[in-house]
Amino acid sequence: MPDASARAPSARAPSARAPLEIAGLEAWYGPSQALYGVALSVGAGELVTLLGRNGAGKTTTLNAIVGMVPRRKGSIRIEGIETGAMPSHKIARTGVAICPEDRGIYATLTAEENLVLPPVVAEGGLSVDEILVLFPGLKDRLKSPGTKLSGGEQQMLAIGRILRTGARLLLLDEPTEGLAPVVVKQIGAAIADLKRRGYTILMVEQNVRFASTIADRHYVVDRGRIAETFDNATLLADFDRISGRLSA
Amino acid sequence: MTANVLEIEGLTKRFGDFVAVGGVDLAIRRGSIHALIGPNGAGKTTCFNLLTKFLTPTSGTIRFDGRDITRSGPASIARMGLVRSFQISAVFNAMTALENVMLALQRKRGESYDFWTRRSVLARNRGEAAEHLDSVGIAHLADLPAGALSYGHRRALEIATTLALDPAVILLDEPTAGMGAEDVGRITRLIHDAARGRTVVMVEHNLGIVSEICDDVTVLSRGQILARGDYASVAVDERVVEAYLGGGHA
Amino acid sequence: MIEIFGVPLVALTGQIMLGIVNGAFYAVLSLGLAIIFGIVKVVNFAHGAFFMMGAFIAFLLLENLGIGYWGAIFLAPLIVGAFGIVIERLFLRRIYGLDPIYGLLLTFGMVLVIEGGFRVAYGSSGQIYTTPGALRGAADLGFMFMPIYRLFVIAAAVAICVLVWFAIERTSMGAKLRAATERPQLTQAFGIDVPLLMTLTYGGGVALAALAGVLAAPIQSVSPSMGSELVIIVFAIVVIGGLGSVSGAAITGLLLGVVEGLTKVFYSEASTIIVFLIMALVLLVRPAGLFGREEG
Amino acid sequence: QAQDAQGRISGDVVRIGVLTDMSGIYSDLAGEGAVEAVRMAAEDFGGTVLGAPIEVIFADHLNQADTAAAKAREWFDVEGVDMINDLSNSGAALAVAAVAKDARRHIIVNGASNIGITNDVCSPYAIHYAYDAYSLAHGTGEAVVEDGGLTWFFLTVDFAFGIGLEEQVTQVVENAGGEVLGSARHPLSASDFSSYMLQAQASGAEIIGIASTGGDAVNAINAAAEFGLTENQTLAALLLWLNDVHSIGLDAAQGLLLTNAWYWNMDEEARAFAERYYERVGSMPNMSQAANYSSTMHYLRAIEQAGTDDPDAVSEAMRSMPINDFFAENGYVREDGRMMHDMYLWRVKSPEESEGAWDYLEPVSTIAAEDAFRPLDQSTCYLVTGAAD
Amino acid sequence: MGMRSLLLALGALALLALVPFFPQVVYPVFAMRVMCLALFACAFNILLGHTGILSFGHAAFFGSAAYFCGYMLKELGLSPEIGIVTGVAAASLLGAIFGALATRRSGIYLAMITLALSQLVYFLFLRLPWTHAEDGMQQIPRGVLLGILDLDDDVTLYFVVLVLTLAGLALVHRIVNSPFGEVLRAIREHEPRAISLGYPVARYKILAFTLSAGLSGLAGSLKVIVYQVASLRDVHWSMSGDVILMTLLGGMNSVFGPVIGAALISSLYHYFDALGGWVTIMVGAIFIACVLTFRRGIVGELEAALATRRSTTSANDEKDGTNATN
Ligand SMILES: Nc1ncnc2c1ncn2[C@@H]1O[C@H](COP(=O)(O)OP(=O)(O)OP(=O)(O)O)[C@@H](O)[C@H]1O
Ligand SMILES: Nc1ncnc2c1ncn2[C@@H]1O[C@H](COP(=O)(O)OP(=O)(O)OP(=O)(O)O)[C@@H](O)[C@H]1O
Ligand SMILES: [Mg+2]
Ligand SMILES: [Mg+2]
Repeated sequence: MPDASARAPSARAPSARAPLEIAGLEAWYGPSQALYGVALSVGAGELVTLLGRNGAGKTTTLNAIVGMVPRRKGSIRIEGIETGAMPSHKIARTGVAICPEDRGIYATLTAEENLVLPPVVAEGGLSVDEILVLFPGLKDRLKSPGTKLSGGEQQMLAIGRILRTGARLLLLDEPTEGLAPVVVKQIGAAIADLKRRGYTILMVEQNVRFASTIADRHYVVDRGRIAETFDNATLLADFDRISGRLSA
Repeated sequence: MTANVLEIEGLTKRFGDFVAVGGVDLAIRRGSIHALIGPNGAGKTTCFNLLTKFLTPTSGTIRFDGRDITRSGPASIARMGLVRSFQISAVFNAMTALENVMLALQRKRGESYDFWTRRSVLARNRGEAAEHLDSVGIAHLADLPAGALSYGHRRALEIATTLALDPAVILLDEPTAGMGAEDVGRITRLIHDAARGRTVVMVEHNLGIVSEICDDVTVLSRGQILARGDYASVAVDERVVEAYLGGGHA
Repeated sequence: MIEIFGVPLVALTGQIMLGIVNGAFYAVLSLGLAIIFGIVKVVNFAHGAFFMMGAFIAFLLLENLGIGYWGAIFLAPLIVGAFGIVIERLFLRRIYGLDPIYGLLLTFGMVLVIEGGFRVAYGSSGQIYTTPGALRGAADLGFMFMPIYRLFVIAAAVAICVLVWFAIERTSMGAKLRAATERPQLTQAFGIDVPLLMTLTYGGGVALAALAGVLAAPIQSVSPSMGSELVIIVFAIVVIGGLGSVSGAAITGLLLGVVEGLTKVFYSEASTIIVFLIMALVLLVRPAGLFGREEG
Repeated sequence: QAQDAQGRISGDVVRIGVLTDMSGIYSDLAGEGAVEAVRMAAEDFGGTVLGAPIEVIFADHLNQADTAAAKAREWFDVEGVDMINDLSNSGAALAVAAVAKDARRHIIVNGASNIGITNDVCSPYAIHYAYDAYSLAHGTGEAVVEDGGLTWFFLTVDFAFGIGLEEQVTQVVENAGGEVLGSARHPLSASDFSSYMLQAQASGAEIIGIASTGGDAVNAINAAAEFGLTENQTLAALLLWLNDVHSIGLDAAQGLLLTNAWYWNMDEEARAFAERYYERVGSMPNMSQAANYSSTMHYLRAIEQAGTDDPDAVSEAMRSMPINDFFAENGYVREDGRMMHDMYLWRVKSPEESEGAWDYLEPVSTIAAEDAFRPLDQSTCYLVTGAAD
Repeated sequence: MGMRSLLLALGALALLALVPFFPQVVYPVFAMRVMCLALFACAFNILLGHTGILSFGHAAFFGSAAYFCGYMLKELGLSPEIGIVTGVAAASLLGAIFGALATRRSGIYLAMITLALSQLVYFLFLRLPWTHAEDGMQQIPRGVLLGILDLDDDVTLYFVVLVLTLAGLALVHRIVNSPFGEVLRAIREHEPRAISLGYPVARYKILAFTLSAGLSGLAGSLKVIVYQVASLRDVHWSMSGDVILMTLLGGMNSVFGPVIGAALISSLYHYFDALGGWVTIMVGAIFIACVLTFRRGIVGELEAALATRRSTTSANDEKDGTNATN
C-alpha cells in the first residue's frame, strides 16, 4: 500500500468534541481477533463511509461502537464521552443509533411497534408521521409483523425507527444491500435528506458508486485496520482505480 | 420433453387478507437464464418459496418437466432437480466448507439412509467437492467451519453447494447480494457457466448482471406480472421504469 | 332430575365450579410460565418448585413470625420473587442466547435442589395451613355448598390474570419485552436496559407462581413435592394455549381445569392424562396451540 | 467371649441392614426413624450377641423395587448382612423377599402392607411383623360395619395398594350385608380432592372409606372437613399413620376411625419407649417404627436362643419364641411368617380431649390377633399348603 | 480412533471383564446397571447430541421394552432372546410412533409432545393388569439364552450383558459415523437447508427416533433381565430426566461421553444413598453446574483440553524443529 502513509487517517482534524472519535479499537469474536487498532473520527454533520472488502471488519467496527461485539478494547468517544467500557444501553443514551446489517427487524413486533420501540434519547427526533412521509411505502404495512415485510420495506423501517429517537449520530450498515434500484434511489435521497437536517452519519457501503454520490469522506478498512482515507473529491477523481482496488 | 421446464398457472399466495402473489402465470424455457426482478415486496422470494414448497400456494398449479408438483413436498421437489438457494445465507455452520458441499453430493448419490456403513465411504466425494469450492473461488477456505466465513464467502459456498446437486433448475435468490465487485464478477461468470445444460431462475437487483447474462426477464410488482421479455425490451417498458427502475435510470 | 351420562346435572354443575377453582390455579401458574417463556425464553421447569416455595413460606411466616394469611399473600411472592431474581442474576443470565433447552435443563436441576432442600429441612409429609378466618365457611350456591375460600381463589385468580394481561399486552412494556427477547443485543443498543428487564420479568413470573402457592396453601397440604407433578401439567397447558401467548395461557388454564374436573367424574383414572391427551391432539391439529401465532 | 462366636456367627458380626425410604414420600413414616429404632434395639440388646458385635447399616431404596432388590442382593452377597428390616413400600418389600428367599437370609417387613409377603413370596426367612392390608381392612372395615355403617363410598389411590385395600373392605362390607355405592380413583400425590368429596357427598353413603395413605389421605381428610362432609357422613381411614394425624391436625381429623397396631400413649411401657425415641428423633414413633425395634429385639433373642446366626436355626427360634414387649402381648410368628398380635381400632380425639402434643388417639376396641390377620387356612404360602415351592 | 484411545478402551474392557471375579470391589449387578444406563444414554444421544432433538420421553422406550421383555419371560415363559427381541421391537415401534407424531414440531414443543406421549405410555403400564402397578412386575425368570447360556449363573449373565452392551454401543457409534449420521448432523445444523438439498428430513428424524428407541429398548430389556423387576419408575418421566442428565454430564457432542455420565450418576445414587435427600440435591447441583460451566460435558471438556494441549505441544515441537535445523 504505497500511499497509505501519504493519506494518514486524519485527513481532517476533528473538533474538540467530535460526535465520534475512535482510537486503538480492537475487537474479538471468541478467540479470533477481528479489529486491530481501528482509529477514525467523524465530525459534526459529516457523512463518512467505511469501504472495504467482505470480512474486512466494517460491521464489526459499527457494532463495537454501540457495544454489540462480545469483547472490545480501545477508546471510543461519542460527543466527548468515553463509552468504550459502557454497557450498550448506556451508550445509546449518548445519542447514537444503529441500523444493523441484517436490518434487525423484530419478527414478534408489528412494523409499527418496531418503529416506536427504540426509546427517545434526546429531543429533536422525527415524529412517526414525518418518518412515513420519508418512507411512504411503510404506511400500508404498519400492522404486519415486522419480518413479513419485504427486504426493502424492512430496510426503510430499520432506518426510519432510529430517526425517532433523537440520536444525532447514525450508524448505517449497508443500507442499500439487496434493494431495487428505485429503492436505492429513494434511500439515497432519504440519507441525503438526513444529512441536510444535520445528522452525523457513519455508513458502511459496498456500493462505491452509491457511496460516492452522498458521502463527504471515506475510510477504507482492510483486515481489521484503517488502510487509508480520502475525501469524496479524491474518490470521484480516481474512481476506477480506487473501486477496482477495493474489490481486488 | 416440453420446451418449458417450469410452467406456472394462476399461482396465488395470501397471507391473511394480504395477497403477496396474485395469479401469476409464468413459463420458464428449458436451458434459459431467467431473471425475476421487481421492487421490494413484489413477491419474488415468495414465488421461490411456493415453487419449492417452503410455502403452500393458496391456489394455482406448478408443473415441472410436465409433471404436476403442486402437491409434492419440498424435499422431493429438490430431489426431482428443482433446487433453491436462500436470500439469507443458509449453510451448515459447524461443518467445514468442504463438508457442506460433500453433503450435497452425498444426497445426489442416494446412500443416505445407510446407518450401517462407515462414514469413510463418503470420502470419495472429496475431490469433486473441492472442485466445486474452487469454481466459486473459495478452495482455500475448504477446511474452515462455514460459520467462520464472511458473508460473501458464505454466499459463494451456498452456490457451490447448490451446484453440486447438479439440478435441472436452480433458483437463486439474490446470489450476489452483499458481495464485493470482484466477487460479483466471479459469481456472474459462474452462474453463466453453470447455466449450460440447465435452467437458472434468479432474483437479482443488480441490473448489470441481469443485462449481461439473462435471456428472459420477468418483472413482478405487487404480486403480479408487470412485464416480460428480454432485458432490452423490459428496460424500456414504461410501467417498469416507473415501478422499478425509477425515472432517469441509465 | 336431569342427568348426563348418569350424573345429575346439579352434581355436574358443582363439579364444574370445582373445575374452575382448579383452573384458577392453572391459570395463574401458566400465566407466569408463559410470561417467562415468552420473554426470558426460559422453559421454567422450576415453576412448580416456586409454587411450593410460596406455600411453604406462607406456612413458615405463620409458624415462626406469626404473620398470617393477609401478610403472607404479599410477603411470600415478594420473597420468592427476590429469590427468583437472585437465581436469574446468578444462573439464568449465563445461558441466554443458548438453545432454550439449556434453560429447561438448568431449571430442572433447580427443582431437584429446591425440593430436595425443603425435604431435608422439613421432611416429606405435609404441613397444614389453616384457612384465614374471614374466608372460612361455605356459601350456598343453590346447587352446592361452596367453601368461601374457594370462591375467593377464583376471584383472586381472575383479578391477577386481568392485571397481568393488561400490563403486558396493553402497554408499551409488552413490545419492549418481546423485542428484548428476540434480539437482546440490538434492543439494548437502542437504549433499553435489557438485563434489568429480563431480571424483573423472571422475578415477576416467579412471584406469580409463589402467589398461586399462597392461594393453594389453605386447601392443599403444604409439602415439598406439592409442585412437582403440577409443573408438567401446567406446561402442557401452556403448550396447549400456545407458548408465549399470555392471555391464551390463562384462558386455557381455566378451561382445562374444568375439563379435568369433569374427567374426574366420568373416568377418574384418566384425570391425570387428560391434559396430555388434549395437548397431543391440539399440537397435531393446531401446531401453534389454541391461541398461539403460527410461526414461520 | 469372642471365642464363643467362632464358627457360630457368620463373619463374626451380626449385621442388620435397614432398607427404607430415606428421601421419598415414606421417609417421615420410616426413614431415619426406622434406622434409629433398630439402632436402639441393638444398643439395648447390649451391642453384642453371642459375643459378636451387632452392626446396623442402612440404605435408601428410593421406593424402587429394582433398587431395593439389587441393594439387598449386594448386602447379602458381599456385605454379609444377616437380616434386613423395615422395607417400607410394598414393591420393594416383595422384591427383597424374593431375593432373601434365594439367598436364605432374613427379612422383617414393617413398613409395607402387601400380604404377598406371607403368601406368594413367603419363605422361612420372611416375617411380616407390624400390620398388613388384611388387618387394616378387617380392623376398620369390620368395626365400622358392626357399628351399623352399611353403605360405603371409596376414595382410592389408583395403585395396587389402594385397589387391593378397597377390594378387601368391599368384601367385608358385602359379607355383612352392606353395600358399596361407588368409588373414585385418585392418582398418587393428587393435589385436589374436592371433586372426589363432592362425588362422595352425592353418593349418599354413610361411610367414606379412604383407601390411600400419607399425604393423599391427609389432603382428602382436609377436603372432607372443608366441604362439611363430616356432618352427615363418617370417614374411615384404612391406613392412617400417627404422623398423618399430626399433619391434619385435630380440628379436621377429630372423630376419624383408624386401625393401628400400636400407639405410643397406649400404656406405660409404650410411653417409656416412645419417650426415649422422642429424645433421639424429635417426633413420636408410629407403629412401624415401634415394630422395627421390637422385631430387631426378637431377631437378636432368637440368635441367642439358637446359639448361632444360621438362618434356618434362627428362623425356627423366631417362630418358637413368643413376643412379649411393649409392642405385642403374647405375639408369635406363624408358619407363613405372619407375626400374630392384637390390632386396635382408634378414634381421633377432639382438640379439647387432647392432653398435649402428639396425644391424638383414644382406643375404641381391640381386634384379637386371630381376627385381625388372615386365617392360616386361607394362606397360599407353600410352607402352609405343602405345595412344592 | 487414535492409538491412545484404543489402548484406553482395551484397558477399560479388561477391567470390566474382571468385575465378576471381585464383587467386593465393584458389585457386578451395579456394573451391569451402569452398562444398561450407558447404552440407554448413548442411544438417547443419537437424538439429542447428533440430531439436535431433545426427547423428554425416552423412559417410555426403555420402560416398555422392560415390561414387554418381562412379559415374554414371565407370563409366556419364553426364552430371553425372544424377550430381548420383543423388547427392542416394541421400543422401536413406539419410537417410530413417537417420532412420527413429535417430529411434526421442533424444539421445546417436540420435547413437550414426547413428554406427553410418554405420560400416556406410563398410564398404560399403570393400568395393564400384568404390570402390577406400583409393585412392579417381579420375579421375572432370566431363562437360558439361545438354549445354552444359563443366565441364572451370575458370571454368564454378566458377560452376556457386557457383550450385548458393547454391541449396542458399537451400533450407536456406527450410526453416528455413517452417511446417515452425516445427514442427522446436517439436520441439527440447518434444517431448511437440508430440506432444500433434497433430504426428506421428516423421514430421517423418524428413523433416528426409531433407532434411538430400539437401542434404548435393548438397554431396557437387559435391565429387566438383570434385575428381574420391571417397575413404573422405568417408564416415569424422572427416568427421562436422568438420562438427559447422564448425557449432558458425559458430553452430548461425543459418541461415548454419555457412558461416563451414566457411570457417575449411577455411582452417586449407589454409593451415596446413605445421604438420603442430599443425593437429590447433589444431582440437582451437578445438573446446574453442567449447564452453566461445562456444557460440553466431561468428555467434551477433556477433549477440548487435550486439543489445546496438543496444539500448544505441536507448536512447541515445530519451534524445536526449527531450532534444531538452525
Ligand atoms: N459472529 C462472528 N463470529 C466469528 N467471527 C466473526 C463473526 N462476525 C464476523 N466475524 C469475522 O470477523 C471479521 C470481520 O467481519 P465483519 O462482519 O466486520 O466484516 P465486514 O467488513 O462487515 O464484511 P461484509 O462486507 O461481508 O459484511 C471476518 O473475518 C468475519 O469472519
Ligand atoms: N410469511 C409471510 N406472512 C405475511 N406476509 C408475508 C410473508 N412473507 C412475505 N410476506 C409479504 O409478501 C410480500 C412479498 O414478499 P417477498 O419476500 O416475496 O418480496 P421480494 O419480492 O422477495 O422482496 P425483496 O426484494 O425485498 O426481497 C411482502 O410485502 C411481504 O411483507
Ligand atoms: Mg458487514
Ligand atoms: Mg426477497
